[in-house]
Amino acid sequence: MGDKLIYLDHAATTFVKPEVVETMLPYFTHKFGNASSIYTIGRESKKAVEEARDKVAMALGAQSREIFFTGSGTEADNWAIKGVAYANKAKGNHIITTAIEHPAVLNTCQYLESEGFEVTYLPVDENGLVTPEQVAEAIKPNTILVTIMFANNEIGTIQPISEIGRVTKEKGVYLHVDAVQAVGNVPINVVDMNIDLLSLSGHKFYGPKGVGALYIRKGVKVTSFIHGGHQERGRRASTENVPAIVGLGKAIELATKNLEEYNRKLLTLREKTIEEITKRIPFVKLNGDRHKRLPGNINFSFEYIEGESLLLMLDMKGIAASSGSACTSGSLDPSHVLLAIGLPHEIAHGSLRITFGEENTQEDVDYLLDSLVTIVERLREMSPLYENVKRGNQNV
Amino acid sequence: MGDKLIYLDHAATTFVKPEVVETMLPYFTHKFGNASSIYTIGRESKKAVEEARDKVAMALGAQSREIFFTGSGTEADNWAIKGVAYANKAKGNHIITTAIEHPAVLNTCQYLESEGFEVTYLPVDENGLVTPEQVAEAIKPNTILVTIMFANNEIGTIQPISEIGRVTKEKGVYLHVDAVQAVGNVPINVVDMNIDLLSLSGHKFYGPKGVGALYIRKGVKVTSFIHGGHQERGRRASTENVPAIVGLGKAIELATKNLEEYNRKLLTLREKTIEEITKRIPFVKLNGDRHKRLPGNINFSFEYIEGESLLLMLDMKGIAASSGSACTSGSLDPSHVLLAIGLPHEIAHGSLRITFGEENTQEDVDYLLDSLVTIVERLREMSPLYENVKRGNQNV
Amino acid sequence: MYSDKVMDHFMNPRNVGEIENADGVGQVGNAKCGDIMKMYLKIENDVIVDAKFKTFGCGAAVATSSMATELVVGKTVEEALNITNKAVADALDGLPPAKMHCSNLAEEAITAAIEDYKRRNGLLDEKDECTACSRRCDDVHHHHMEEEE
Amino acid sequence: MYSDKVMDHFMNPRNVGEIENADGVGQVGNAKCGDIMKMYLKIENDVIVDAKFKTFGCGAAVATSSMATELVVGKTVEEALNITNKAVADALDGLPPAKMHCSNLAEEAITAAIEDYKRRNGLLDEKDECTACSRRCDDVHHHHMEEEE
Ligand SMILES: Cc1ncc(COP(=O)(O)O)c(C=O)c1O
Ligand SMILES: Cc1ncc(COP(=O)(O)O)c(C=O)c1O
Repeated sequence: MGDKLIYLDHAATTFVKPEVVETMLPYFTHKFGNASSIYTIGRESKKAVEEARDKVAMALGAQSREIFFTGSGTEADNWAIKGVAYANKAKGNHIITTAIEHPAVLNTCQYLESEGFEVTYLPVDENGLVTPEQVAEAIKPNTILVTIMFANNEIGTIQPISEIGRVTKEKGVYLHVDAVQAVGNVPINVVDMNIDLLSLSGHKFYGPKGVGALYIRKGVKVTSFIHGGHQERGRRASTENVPAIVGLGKAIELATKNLEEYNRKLLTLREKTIEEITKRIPFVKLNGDRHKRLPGNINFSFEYIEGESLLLMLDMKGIAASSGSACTSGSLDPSHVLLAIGLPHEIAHGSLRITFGEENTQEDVDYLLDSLVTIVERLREMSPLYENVKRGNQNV
Repeated sequence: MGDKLIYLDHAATTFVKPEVVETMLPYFTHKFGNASSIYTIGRESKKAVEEARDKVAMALGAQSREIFFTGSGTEADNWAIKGVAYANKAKGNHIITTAIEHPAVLNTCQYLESEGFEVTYLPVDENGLVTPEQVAEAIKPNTILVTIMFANNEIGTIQPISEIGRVTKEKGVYLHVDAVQAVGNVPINVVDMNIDLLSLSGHKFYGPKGVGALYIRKGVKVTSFIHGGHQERGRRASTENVPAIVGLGKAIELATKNLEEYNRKLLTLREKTIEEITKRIPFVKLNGDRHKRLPGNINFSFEYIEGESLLLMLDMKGIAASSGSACTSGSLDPSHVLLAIGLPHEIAHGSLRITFGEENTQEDVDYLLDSLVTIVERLREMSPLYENVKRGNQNV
Repeated sequence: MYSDKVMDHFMNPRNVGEIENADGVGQVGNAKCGDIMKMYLKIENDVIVDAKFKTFGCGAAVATSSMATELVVGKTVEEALNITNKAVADALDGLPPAKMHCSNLAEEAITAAIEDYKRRNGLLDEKDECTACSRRCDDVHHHHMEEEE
Repeated sequence: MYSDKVMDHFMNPRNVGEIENADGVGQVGNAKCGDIMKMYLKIENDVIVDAKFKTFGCGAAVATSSMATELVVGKTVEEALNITNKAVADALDGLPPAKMHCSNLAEEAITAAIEDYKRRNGLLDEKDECTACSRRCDDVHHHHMEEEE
């Protein structure tokens, strides 16, 4: 193993870019003032926070006063969904989402069900897509919110958000978009796309962990989620996390500026990898849409082997990746996303997610491919399920 | 003004100690792994998080598995109060708190009132104290939670938490303590004090902003507040904010280690300042208990002048302090704490809070005192309320 | 937060003080709300020739008082009555939204002092009697306006 | 997460493979749950003289399989039946709480292979019939135990 690290799990989290760390540092030490204090170093912090807000707004095509900083992408999702639910319960109690949302959305919806709300979980097709028609049909007179992720964190599938936005706008229902995986990877404009609320998280695009933002279109009715002081114009209490907010601002600015080039780079790595895996390893299946997917995302199932074993062996070779196996999902079942696109449990257990980023190279891909070929073969040799395959009987 | 900065607002926030920043730094750059990932750099992050958890537990006399990291002190307060309220509503719907809590607690209680809970706001005496007897008398069969702050953020008054803990334990009611101002300033042992839940926040003791912790005694029934992934043993979702958590751990370790010496230092500065202000400036009143107060806290009302003006003039001299004036409280009224201890509005507007810390010196105190004498005199000369005083008529 | 001009007028306020034999004195605001302005005017031939103030209040209150005294001097009584709160705020390069009420206070202080002058000189209609001085705090404070959207 | 010993048995598993003419073969677990262990035993004079395994499963599943084969060789059938899951886990310097079920699987695989041996040799009571193989996933998985306190 040694010190080699080929990091291929950028969807889990990213390192913070040096220039981002650089902009954050002074706010830990000599520019540490509380942004709500009126003296000079307080006002400097406030100014830094507002500049970061401008940058986030700019990146989304929003107005600065529509951006609210949070402590994570998960908090933004919780706030958006619970906030709209409670603020609009006089109007209705029905929420629409999909079966493949992140737990931050799914578990929040399940919590709301326990509180008397009604939730429709739209099924997805074998590529993980929902259609605007599905959304339109699911909307009822008591529907108050549609919450659909921009891009899936496991299989990378990108939803037709613009088209869905047209539907929700026409029907007068709020649209929340969990864009935690999309921001910094795909161009987004909340106005053009008719998005009412949007969640993002700093650590997915080379910003710091523990900071996110919620876009709330002006006029949208949302109750507060974290009550307390009057920070964030009275809507999200807690002493402003100035260094992290500044870092988020810098990171989103860099991400937006470099978007095209970054995309091109990731696409090249992705396409090469998909092509080679398909060519060099038998009994594999690409999960997620072949084209409508995040530029850096690859998700394969390798039949007859289990994901955690695969990850551990890759790790021993210095490669960091992820899997939808139950052993790594922290639950009894393999990934709900892989099950929702129709994979049987046993195939879902053998999934591998690779997500490329900034620092990856063509050599990383070559090294990954060689390692993968060996490891998959080795694990299959060890697998009782593969015996039958070798004997020519694939019906295990 | 120049670059001089005498920072006397440590209750608002503190700088992050260089050794704390140092321990955080690697987790931004090369040790950036997601603590929930199973590969090497993920496991390293996990280990760092667990070590920080041990340190927090150690500082409070708790077990590590009773510590849960949050995104702020405010979030910890929201979680504790809403979490206990919703988890125990079958048992009752009554909550007891005090009139002088931080907005993180007060506004959360007010929110719960709007949701059908019943809240008793215990009044405090002229020094800001509640008594265990008041708590005992307020407890009813449907009481589920008592939430009382350890030390007040404005006037520094320290409540008799141990005695209150005996009452709540005997009556079988949960006790939540907002110890955001106390941790790092006063010794705390959650077991000895019979505390069931306790909130703290990193940036009040030279740790980073945007990270806090909630202690939940084993067995206490609390629902989750932020729903999503299975981080923090399934109880607080969001990708672990590793650098901030590591920084919090380091900061609490340092604070606990240096507690006695730090206390002695602050006490000396505090006593000197109180003595001199009382001697050199007429028409002043010390707010908060003379002795049961945080070692670094001073809160004076200066009659006939308004707090924001005072702060701005101090700021021009490079001194950063705080006030309970409406102009700085962000609300229509002056500080609810100062009103609760019986100050008339006009006196509350003229309050000044000074909170000493790590880097303050005797020279800072001398400079503060000289500045204060001049500024108070100057503002009073400008004040229409003071005219009458000078004319020997103090009934304005 | 505050413009340089506000800070200048706050740190170096013009015309602080009292006028011994003022022709009009007006006091508005109330200590409970945290701001009181007292304005003294010297008026000769219907022209304001001197103005002084005393203010208990925040930075903006002091700065608007200072600016208001500068604006009225040299103006006729009627011209002075036409000075709007916006004019005071503009002359200070603007005020933060939460502080706009302070410029109201300045406008009201001018009005009150002139009314006092008129009253003393029998120039006042009953119906013009000062209405500015009796406001409640929440009429003039709008700190939360923004947040209640 | 895993002890060094677990990682060693995972990366360099002992006794992977099949035994051509095994005296007992047992398979437990199920692909749906993400782990299957297949254990081959060679038994002579009631003593286990060789053991091999194939496993589809996580790191702990592979390591416990490997360790289990090491533990049974040289033991009598009855001794082997007394190997507990705790013994397997202890021999690996422990397993993370969420992975303890994998050591159950190893114990069950030994039992199943020995039952197969007994069945082939007419040594089996009806009532001893293997019960290990038909469990549902949530009988053996306890990932969330900790979290549901
Ligand atoms: C799609 C999606 N939503 C929400 C989240 C939650 O973000 P965070 O972990 O920053 O709270 C994540 C990532 O963890 C994600 O991928
Ligand atoms: C007593 C008290 N409780 C809660 C808080 C909230 O902490 P944070 O701002 O970190 O959310 C603070 C400080 O702001 C406080 O002083």
